[in-house]
Amino acid sequence: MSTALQDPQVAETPNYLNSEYGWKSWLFTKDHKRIAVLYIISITAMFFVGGVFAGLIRLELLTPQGDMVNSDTYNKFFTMHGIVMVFFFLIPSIPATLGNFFVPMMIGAKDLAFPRINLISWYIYIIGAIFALASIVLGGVDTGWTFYTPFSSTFSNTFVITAACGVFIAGFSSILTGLNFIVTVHKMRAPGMTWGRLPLFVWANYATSLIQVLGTPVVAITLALVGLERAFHIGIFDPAIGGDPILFQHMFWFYSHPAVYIMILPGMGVISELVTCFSRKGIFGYSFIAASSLGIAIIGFLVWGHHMFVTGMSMYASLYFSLMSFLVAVPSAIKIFNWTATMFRGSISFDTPMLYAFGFIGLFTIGGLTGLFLATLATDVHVTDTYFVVAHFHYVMVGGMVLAYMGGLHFWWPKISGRMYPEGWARFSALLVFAGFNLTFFPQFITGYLGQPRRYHAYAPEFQVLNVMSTAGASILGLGYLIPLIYFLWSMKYGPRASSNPWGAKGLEWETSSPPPTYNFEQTPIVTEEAYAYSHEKEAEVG
Amino acid sequence: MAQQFDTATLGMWVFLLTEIMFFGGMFGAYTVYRGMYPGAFASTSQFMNPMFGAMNTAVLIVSSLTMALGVRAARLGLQKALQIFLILTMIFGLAFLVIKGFEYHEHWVDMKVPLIGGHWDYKEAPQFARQAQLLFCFYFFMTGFHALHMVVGLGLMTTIFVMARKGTFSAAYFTPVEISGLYWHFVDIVWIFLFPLLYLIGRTKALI
Amino acid sequence: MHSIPSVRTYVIIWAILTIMTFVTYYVAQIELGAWNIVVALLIAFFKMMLVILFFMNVKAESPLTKLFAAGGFFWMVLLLGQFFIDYVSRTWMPEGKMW
Amino acid sequence: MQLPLFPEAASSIASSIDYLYFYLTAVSAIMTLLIFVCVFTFAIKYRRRSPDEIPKPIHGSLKLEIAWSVIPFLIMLTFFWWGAQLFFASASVPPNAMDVYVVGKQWMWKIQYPEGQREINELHVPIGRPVKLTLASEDVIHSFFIPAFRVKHDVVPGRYDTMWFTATKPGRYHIFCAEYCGTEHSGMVGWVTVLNEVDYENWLSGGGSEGSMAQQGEKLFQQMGCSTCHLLDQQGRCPIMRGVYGSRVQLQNGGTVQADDAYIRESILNPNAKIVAGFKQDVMPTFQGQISEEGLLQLIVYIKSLAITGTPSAPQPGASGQPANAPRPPGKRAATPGVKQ
Repeated sequence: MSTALQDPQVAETPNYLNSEYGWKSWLFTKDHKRIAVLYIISITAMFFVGGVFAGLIRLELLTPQGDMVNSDTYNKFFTMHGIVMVFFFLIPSIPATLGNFFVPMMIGAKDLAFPRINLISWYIYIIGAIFALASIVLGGVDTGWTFYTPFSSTFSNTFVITAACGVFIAGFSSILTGLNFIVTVHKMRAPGMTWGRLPLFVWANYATSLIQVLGTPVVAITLALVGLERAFHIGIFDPAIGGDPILFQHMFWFYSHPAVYIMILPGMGVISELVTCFSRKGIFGYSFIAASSLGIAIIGFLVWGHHMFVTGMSMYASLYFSLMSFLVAVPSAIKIFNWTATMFRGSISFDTPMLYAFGFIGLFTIGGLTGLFLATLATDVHVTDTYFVVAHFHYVMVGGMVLAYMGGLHFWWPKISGRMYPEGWARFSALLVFAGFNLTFFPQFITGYLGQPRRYHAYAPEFQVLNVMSTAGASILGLGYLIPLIYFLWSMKYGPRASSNPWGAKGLEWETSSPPPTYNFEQTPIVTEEAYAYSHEKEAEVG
Repeated sequence: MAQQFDTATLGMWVFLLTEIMFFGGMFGAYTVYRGMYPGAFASTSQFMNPMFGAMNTAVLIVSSLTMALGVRAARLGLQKALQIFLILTMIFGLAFLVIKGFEYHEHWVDMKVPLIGGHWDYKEAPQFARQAQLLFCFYFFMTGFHALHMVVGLGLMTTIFVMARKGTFSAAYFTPVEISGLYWHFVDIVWIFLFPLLYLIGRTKALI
Repeated sequence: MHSIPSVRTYVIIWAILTIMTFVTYYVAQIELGAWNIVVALLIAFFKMMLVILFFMNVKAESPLTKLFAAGGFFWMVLLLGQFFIDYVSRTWMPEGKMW
Repeated sequence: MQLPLFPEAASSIASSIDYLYFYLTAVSAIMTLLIFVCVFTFAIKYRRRSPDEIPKPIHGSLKLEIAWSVIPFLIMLTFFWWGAQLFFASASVPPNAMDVYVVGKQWMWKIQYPEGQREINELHVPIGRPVKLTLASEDVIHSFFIPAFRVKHDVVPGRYDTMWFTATKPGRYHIFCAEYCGTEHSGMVGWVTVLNEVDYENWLSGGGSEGSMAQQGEKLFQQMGCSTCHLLDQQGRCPIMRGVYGSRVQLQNGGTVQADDAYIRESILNPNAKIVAGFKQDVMPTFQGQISEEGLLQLIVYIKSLAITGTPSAPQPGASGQPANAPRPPGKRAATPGVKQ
């Protein structure tokens, strides 16, 4: 079981990358690994599209007067930044790429349960992305990624329907991915791969899939109703006929808050893999981490109202949602503590993926704790819709999710590409990302409490210094993302060949060659041990 | 084979889960407004023709029966019977859409279509003229999405029928039939709820 | 493999469904106050259960499929329930204290 | 160059919010520090010393798991409790609050005082007196935000929202629109000026050439033709207006409704929605689209003034049942002696 199936010295083994050539072999592939690569390419493209908008936003906010572009253009910038990043990068990011590649491998399957649906989901994603990009090219959208009515349904005169179509369509891609994972995890596990032996990354993706399947349809119908309202000039959110704009927010956040967990849960799964591998030690509290993923997925549906404390929603509903929001913080805290405890008496190495894991734990802790400010009713009234919120969710989304994605990408890059990336550059850019990120977003907690509202094109001059710091940080952050893009591309041709298990990691995906053969395993693996069995020695005493 | 069949059925049920939530969003919004404007919503049922609604319910239930019998035939490997039941199912499905079309036409004649500037008046109960439009929006959106699902279902049936003609299925392989059947029954279930909610509730309430 | 229900079962279920359609149609014409809604929804729920259990043959399916079938409806109720936490209490105003 | 790091606290609730914020910050800082110190210490102390070392596994500890689930949750319950207390305490408007009416419109704040002053993007309030804002929107959702007072409330079209504060420190403070509302969202800003009592009275007497809000409402009442049917003191084709505000109105369909701002607003825009017992529907046309939100507020203040002048400080006898000017038990929509005649 623990011996590699493939000799690492062999130059070019038959694998999923060299089994077929030509663009057709990619565009019509049903191999989950190739589809994952297609997804990696497309979400990277979308990430840089969204990143360009982020850069433009930060550039505009260098000065308080709003003198670089006019306010309409600025509004389109942040809307497109939000739509592209949320719906076309963050939501598909880990499940559709790393999840797509490794969930089947980790459970010892040849492929996902429905390979064709997997390919269809990528095409649906691309169609959605085309709609979103079309709305940019045609002239942009200015509703904010939240599409609040009645502004989006009646007052905006931009390409709302096009963008909403894009999100609607991309939603189905997300649903199909989730559906595929759920069925795969239930039905395709290798012999001996019991639920108690599933890697935590699989647990996290399973929980994520539940949210995708249960939540996404609701935002789809909500945006469809907004689109219909625009098309027919009348609809169910129209205050003129008694419609309630707050109902839109309920329906929108029913999905869009759990969507935050779609983004962060797979990231947490990645961190569980990284922390164990680079501490060379079994995870502390396996069942608690696994259960907390499911807990987050379920309780995550009970908290959305904390986006709406000042809307005029019932105060008693606010009370309920506030309490539930604190409740959902518990499973997140459990994960943080367990990762920390896993490092205790471990054998910790400082390879790039682990640096990202450190970064994740730190930044997610800050992001999570500042979330408590927003769950607390009285403080939320002051900080909601300010830069405090912007800082908070970037700490979770970028500090959490993107760092986990980067960590996972470095960790599994040898497996995906069969090559090693340059470790020195990678460590350097990991540090750049960490530093740049904090410089960008930490000042925003301060401007937020000072009262700078979000989505402001021009702002009060006393906020300038902090905003300049943010912009400076953003340029460092941007560099930190560009360097990996370059060295990953470089390594595909010039990187040293990777052995089947360069990190000495546990897990079925490391027991096959790098890159893996088309059907993942030479023969169906049989699982005989728990996940992360780095040592067969007796359990140490907890000191 | 059994494993593959189980996998496909589970996949379909997970998909139906998403369909439930898709319609669930609309049902949720409907319920909220119904609670807010009970009078206005009750008043609109006077302009629905429950005969049409009941007829369509009956038609869909028959089509569900023929579908179920079709799946049964597929399981037993009765290819001829399967094809006949598929045809019957499609006929009833089409009948549903035709009746729905007549019904939409009647609303248009009645001036009960508030969409796009509006073919709309509500002289019969002017106190509800504003909020009744909400219900008609729901009516058209919900039945519209349902009809769209019917159309997709008919497309599925056609595909299955063509496959059946080609002799794709046997007593050992009938997964696509089974799965399309699940979808068809689900669309029937949605209508089972739409019928009382849109046509029946509030029928006994006086208009004014 | 699943057991295959007889044609007779299907026809009986169909007959019950059709009868229930007529029942719900006629009950709606009788003034029952708030009970009209309750009855109409109970009948709809009953019909749905028949379709799910027999036509869709969930009766004979694995517990897992049953769980997913039930889960969807449970989640929809959850959505509605939380909407109503807001809408039921929206006009209640506290008197400076929570309780 | 200015570099403020903490906002001014200029309202009665500001410092209590700040204390809660400090508490949250302190706990967060301690937790963050705890995690950081652990991660750093472990990373350095247990760094890999030889490439083939295998540490002993530790599978977990139920005691620890329970401890680090329950203790943080208990701490978070204190956040919840404190935050909810403050939230609810600051929800009910003090009965002696003075009224100011705010209409949000793309992209400006229009502010009216019962005394007749009108301003755009400027709000003048006296120090030490509770001020109740009634918020209305003409178009999309806005949000009225005064950071120095730590108050914010969304302004949702189709309904009235209220918020209140008591300013405690003279000065000029930002008003922001906090809910994204379109092109000039960031231009929808203004200033609140906190004056001492004397300055405020001077300022009040300085403007208002068009008469008080109630007078303007009365003028509208004539212009729109309301007065031809709604007579003040005798039965016309439509209900009498005097004494209506704040009373319980018997409706045609058997129910009753509290005659508050929302009811009057609805009755003007959608007259057939709630017909008063003994009157016919379809007598009054809808005024939807013919009257601005400001005009509506003027009419409401006018009708409110009829309730007050009708029964100076004595409980109103008869049908209305409830004294119109007594503080209403549920904090919202409390009647206020805001109109000085």
